[in-house]
Amino acid sequence: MATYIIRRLFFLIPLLIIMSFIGFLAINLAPGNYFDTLKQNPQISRETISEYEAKYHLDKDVFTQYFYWLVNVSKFDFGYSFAYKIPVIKILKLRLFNTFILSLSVILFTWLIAIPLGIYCAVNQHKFSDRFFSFLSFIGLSIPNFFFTLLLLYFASKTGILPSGGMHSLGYEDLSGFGKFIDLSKHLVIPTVVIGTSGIAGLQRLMRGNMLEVLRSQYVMAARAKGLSENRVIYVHALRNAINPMVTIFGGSLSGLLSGAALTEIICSWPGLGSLMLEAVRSQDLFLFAGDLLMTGFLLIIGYILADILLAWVDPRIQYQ
Amino acid sequence: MVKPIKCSIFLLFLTFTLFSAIAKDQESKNSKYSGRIVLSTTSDPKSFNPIVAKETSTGTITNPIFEGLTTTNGVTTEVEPNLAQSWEVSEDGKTWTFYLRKDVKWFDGKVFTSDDVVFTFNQLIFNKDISTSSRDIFTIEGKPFKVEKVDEFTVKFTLPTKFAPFLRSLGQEILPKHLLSDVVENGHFNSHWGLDTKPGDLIGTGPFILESYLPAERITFKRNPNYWKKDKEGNRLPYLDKMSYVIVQNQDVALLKFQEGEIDYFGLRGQDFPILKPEEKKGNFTIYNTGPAFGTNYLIFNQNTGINPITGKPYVVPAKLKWFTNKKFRKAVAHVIDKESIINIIMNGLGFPQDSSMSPSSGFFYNPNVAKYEYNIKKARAILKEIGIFDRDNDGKAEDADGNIIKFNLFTNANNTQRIKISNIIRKDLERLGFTINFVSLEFNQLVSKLDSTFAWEAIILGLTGGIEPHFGNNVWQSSGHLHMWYPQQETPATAWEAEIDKIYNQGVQELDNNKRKALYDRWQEIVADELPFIYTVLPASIFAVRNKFGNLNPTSYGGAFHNLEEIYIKK
Amino acid sequence: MKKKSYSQFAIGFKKLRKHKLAVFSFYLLLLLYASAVFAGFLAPYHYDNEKRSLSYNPPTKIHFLNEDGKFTKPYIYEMSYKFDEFYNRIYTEDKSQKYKLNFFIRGDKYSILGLINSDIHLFGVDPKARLYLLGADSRGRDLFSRIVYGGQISLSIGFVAVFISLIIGLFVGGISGYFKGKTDTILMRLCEIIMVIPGFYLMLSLRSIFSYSLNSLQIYFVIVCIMSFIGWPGVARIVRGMALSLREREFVLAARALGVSNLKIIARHIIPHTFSYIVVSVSLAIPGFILGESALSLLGLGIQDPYASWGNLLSESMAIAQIKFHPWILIPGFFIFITVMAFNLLGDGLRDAFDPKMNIE
Amino acid sequence: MENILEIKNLHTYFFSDEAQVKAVENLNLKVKKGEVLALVGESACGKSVSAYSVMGLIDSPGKIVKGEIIFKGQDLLKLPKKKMQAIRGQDISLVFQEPGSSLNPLYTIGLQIDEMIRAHNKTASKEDRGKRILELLNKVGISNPQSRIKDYPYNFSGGQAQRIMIAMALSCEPKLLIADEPTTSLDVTIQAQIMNLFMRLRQELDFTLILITHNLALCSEVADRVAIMYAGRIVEEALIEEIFKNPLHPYTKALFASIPQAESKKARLKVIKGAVADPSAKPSGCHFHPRCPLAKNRCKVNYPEYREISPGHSLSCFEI
Repeated sequence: MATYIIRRLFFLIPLLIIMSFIGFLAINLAPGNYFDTLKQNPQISRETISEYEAKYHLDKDVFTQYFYWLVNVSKFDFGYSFAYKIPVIKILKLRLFNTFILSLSVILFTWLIAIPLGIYCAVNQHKFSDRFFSFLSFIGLSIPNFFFTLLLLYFASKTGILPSGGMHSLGYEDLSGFGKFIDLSKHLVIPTVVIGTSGIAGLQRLMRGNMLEVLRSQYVMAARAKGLSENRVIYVHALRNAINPMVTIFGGSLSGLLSGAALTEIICSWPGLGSLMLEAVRSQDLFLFAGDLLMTGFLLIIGYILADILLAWVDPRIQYQ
Repeated sequence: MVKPIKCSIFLLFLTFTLFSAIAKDQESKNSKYSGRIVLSTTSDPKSFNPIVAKETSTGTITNPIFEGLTTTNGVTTEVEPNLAQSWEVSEDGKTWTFYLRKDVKWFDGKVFTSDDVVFTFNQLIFNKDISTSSRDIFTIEGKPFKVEKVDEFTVKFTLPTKFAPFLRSLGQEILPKHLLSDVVENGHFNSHWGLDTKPGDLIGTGPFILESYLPAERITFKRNPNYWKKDKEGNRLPYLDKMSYVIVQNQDVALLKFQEGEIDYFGLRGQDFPILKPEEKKGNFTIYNTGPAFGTNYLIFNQNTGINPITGKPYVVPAKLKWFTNKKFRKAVAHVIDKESIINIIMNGLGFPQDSSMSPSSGFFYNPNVAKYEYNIKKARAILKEIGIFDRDNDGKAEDADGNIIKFNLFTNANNTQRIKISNIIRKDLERLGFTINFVSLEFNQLVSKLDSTFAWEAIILGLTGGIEPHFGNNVWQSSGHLHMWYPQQETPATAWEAEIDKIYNQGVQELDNNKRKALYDRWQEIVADELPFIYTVLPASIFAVRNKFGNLNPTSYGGAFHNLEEIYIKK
Repeated sequence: MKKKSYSQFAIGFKKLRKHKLAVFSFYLLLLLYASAVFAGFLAPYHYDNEKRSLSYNPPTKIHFLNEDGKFTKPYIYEMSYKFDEFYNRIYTEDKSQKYKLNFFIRGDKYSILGLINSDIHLFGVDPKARLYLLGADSRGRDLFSRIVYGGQISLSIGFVAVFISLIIGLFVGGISGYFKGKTDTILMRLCEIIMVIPGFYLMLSLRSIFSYSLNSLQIYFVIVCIMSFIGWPGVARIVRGMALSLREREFVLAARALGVSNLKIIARHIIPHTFSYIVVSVSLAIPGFILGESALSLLGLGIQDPYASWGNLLSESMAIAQIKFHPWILIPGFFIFITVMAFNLLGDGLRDAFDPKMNIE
Repeated sequence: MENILEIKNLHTYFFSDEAQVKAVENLNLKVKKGEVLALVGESACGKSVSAYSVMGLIDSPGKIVKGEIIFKGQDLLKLPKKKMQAIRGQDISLVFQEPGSSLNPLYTIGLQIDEMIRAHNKTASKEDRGKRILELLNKVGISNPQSRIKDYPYNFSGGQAQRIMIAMALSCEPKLLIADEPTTSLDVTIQAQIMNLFMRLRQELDFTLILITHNLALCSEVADRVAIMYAGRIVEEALIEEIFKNPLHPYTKALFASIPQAESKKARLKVIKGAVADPSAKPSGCHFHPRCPLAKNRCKVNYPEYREISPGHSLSCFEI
């Protein structure tokens, strides 16, 4: 097991290198660089800008730039954000946590709805309720997220139940611990619902499919033949087998989540990575973008490895050598 | 057991009401103190360092913290004393002596002195190791200003030449020497006072102190209890206890937040007016329409006659260059800018046509008597026909005398949806002239790199933030300027009219008589309107909604709603 | 083997027919695609035919009764607006002149698939008045016409992108699964890397590479290419899995024993067997691309005005003012919604019909 | 002898969108207490479905359309779900064809046996159950059972897994055990071991056994009586000696002809011509007529009545 993880971690390094290089390449292939924006300011001279460009090696080719960056990364220095003028890691740290909270909430929301719904639909296959709930989850999938967000915010502001965007209320600092939790939860509702609803359908269908497959298997029939109660057959025997493959999906779902959240984060004024990254790509804030790709890549792979470990833990058949 | 509790609650209640009655009594003497103002901004500051960072998002945040020697009055747009209480100028207009206020203290209690001023200029602005755009303002023809300490509270500036907008440019923020001189010596100033600074470490002299910063969420300031400014009764300003900026990227979400009462100020786009205007009473706010704003939108054609040294080809195809450099061509185009429709459609009727290169709100230097171009397609066609451009073969496309189809690329920046809409209306009308337009919206960086270094463009619709001081646009208007967009960085002016503008700018900066200056800049505006290097379109109206609870509010187009922030208080 | 796969298909389609929602979705999509093809004929106006004085004209009221309250041929009135004190557009009908609703009326020129050129429209009114079935946009362009034309882009963009990503995915997946070993490892790592980068950022950064002076047609192709680039690794991974098991099957072994070339085996024996998967995955992947285009449009990076796509039409509606005063601007969102919904329902039905075990990836 | 189980007029159909599959049609069968009844037929002839019908395991899209299943004097089909659940495993047990896929891969075998005991005997203490499990495993010949209780199904070979399945099936001492092709998926040598195990346990525990198989040879060794099924119906039923001596139904005869005989190596093995009737489109009349050498016109029209031609020997054929 340990060797397996170490091997996976080793594999991580080239992966991360290639990923961040793609990020570098993408930003470099796009014409111009970050400092072009400054050139539009009548009060900044050309010399000042050349100075900047030389300082960050932007006047060199991609490979040289990447090499300099990589050398720094190996010293745990992820570079410097052009726009924010502080080390990338300091900006990311602040935002990463917020995105993490939102992702966590979305994962909880989607999984807590999709898994039971998938089970329910599988158990009631072809019945009206199966069709109805499947239909409902497709509705969530089919509404363009950004549009849904604005509609929800609009109605939230009309009814006044939920805050219209942001992460904390103005008086957050003065709230009690529980009050803080409630406040944060309230702010989480809209982004979570928007991002979550688009993911429910996929998971629900997947779970339903797995469950149907397992329900048709012989060991489930054998469990029935043993005279076990229907609940035990479904929730002990079928469920655990059906949910196992989902663990793998779980590890991979983070990637979609991180990118799916960007627009919603922006519209909801959620202080996460989404808006930061969008800005970084558009303004060609090179090191910020590359640093973020490295972080997300790292997190995702950690997610995959965790999923592997979890799978080995829940499925006695799997043993990693 | 029950009774005592009840009793004590009652007692508590009693004392509470008593205390609050007393408190109220005290407050009523000075009822203007306390309260919070909540504003919104569209993006995070990029730094807290006002020397290094020049983005508007940073300026918004550092403005209440740092101050300059002078300030521009938000109502009169006159230059007024700030940290300097008075000044003298020598007869040749080159030597300025500033007498500083003696009652100014930094947040940490240290007294503000001439050392700080000298330090800010000599160690920061004129320091080659520090990347700051301020250096360009205080450098004339490559020569920096000389800044010397005369005594503890007197500073002398020696200018290489006369410099008319000098006083206005001294709005430059002054930073504390005692905290920063070590940082400069260590070479860390460029990254100092970045976003990771502890709020308490940010030391200025302004009315508000940074209290907390939650990235992408909120910036909160608290009152500077030792601020030097006082009101007429001698009470220390500012009145407000706290000020917060909520960061809201999406304007519609900001609108919702304003409607809900979470924020106290909202800058309206034309489309928001019908939403908010009917709610004025109910929402207890007032909408101020202060007239034309400063942000311009214009169309430019590439008139660069240069040759790309790498490819050996001209930057602009010669046939096209011939159209673009033709004044009549540009005039015809100016006649198809449907300003009225643009205002009605995009600004919901709340905008102004722009004819002059200065905004009507810029006051003194604005010249309203310049050539105006009404929307008239027939007239435009007639002008084009004069220069040989019309549909020669009845294919719906116009050709020039050499038979070339009039076809060009039109760019604008992708992140400004309003500008894209304006461009589309203009594009449609250009097509009505029989032009073939390839309209593309580019990322801002890419657009700028075309404008600035590759010169591979034909027509662009763009905007600039205007001001009240014409000289601050010298980079744009002088033919050697980097932002002389239609043909930047010319060694000698390409045309007579450009040469004339150069002359005006060179005279204007040294002319200290305001009326003579105005005459010069009036002429400049006439030339621009006649030659049309920039074909101006429309200016949005500057409209904002502010809650009624604030006293001393005096909104203007130049200063906005809160130019006198320190005087604003919450009405009881 | 072949016979069995055919009968499997026959059974699959039979099963699909029982899936009423899927069948309904299928016909709905057929209708939408047909209307996109015949957009020129269906739409009363060209997509860029504007009338600036009718900014945000609400959906035109079609009158069926004349002044006496009797039924008559449907007609409309000319409209005009004034700003009221709140700068709201107040539209009024000019009752002095009626304009009959005509069928097969001449109007803007159009071409269908480049084959038929005509100026006859299914319906319309005299050009002095304007018929806005679903209201007008900011510049007085007919939203209905723009939606119908927008379908051409939105409906095809997903299709083409899926098609390209399928071709790449099938090819790479087929090779990877068939050859195994090092080829497999390298190709699959490549897939993983692309899949690991969050798609939205990848889309943005790729988009920024391409944005050098593109017109709308080029942007269309760029978007298609970007989306296929993001889409293919998913296909490849699944096809690889199938190929890995197929390559051990008798008919493949037999073909190899007979000395059939590797590429031929992949093309003839392996890829055809993934066909049912393809049908399902196409219908499930298209919606993602349609939504992706709309997200790009929202950022101003998608198809640009004057061309219409449902995405850029919807991005117009991203404002409170629109929701409040011009709710018809939201209609393109509804079209996106039903299309995505229909594709999902159809895909779900197909999956149920062809392979109950198939999972969404 | 009394009948432990009596199936009367059982119809089990499967409904799909385009067809109904009559998996079991008009099945009548009496099982005497203590006997070993072999239910023989080709694959897909409805043997397993009959077994599942008895166990009450027919689930959508399948449905028992008609009939009665009398066990211990009560009709199982009329029992409420809870009661039927109590009978399953407790009174009637089922051993499946593939032991490998009948055990839940994610739980230890100990747990899987334990949960069954607990389901039917709520009062048994943990220790009692543990002892019982060891005893059962011992009985079915799992060596060193103590150490294997915590093992997962994948740790066992097919034969071992089947032993465990048998142990589980017998854990509540059922009166009736249905073994659905218990040896089909196993190696030949292991097949014999498993059959021996059945016989040994039957003597020890005294249960009635319905052995479902397609293997006539196997029957001859263990069964008391044989019922031959074809296309969802029983076509012939007789004592084991009788059927071997005197197979009457053409299908039975054909089945016997297809058994490889050790002494007649040179004789060509006879294959029943034609294919097994497609259960979704059974031939009219006697379902066997397309393959029957004796088929006459009436065979194509009507289904022959099931009749007793000699005591204990019944069949349905017009031509005999």
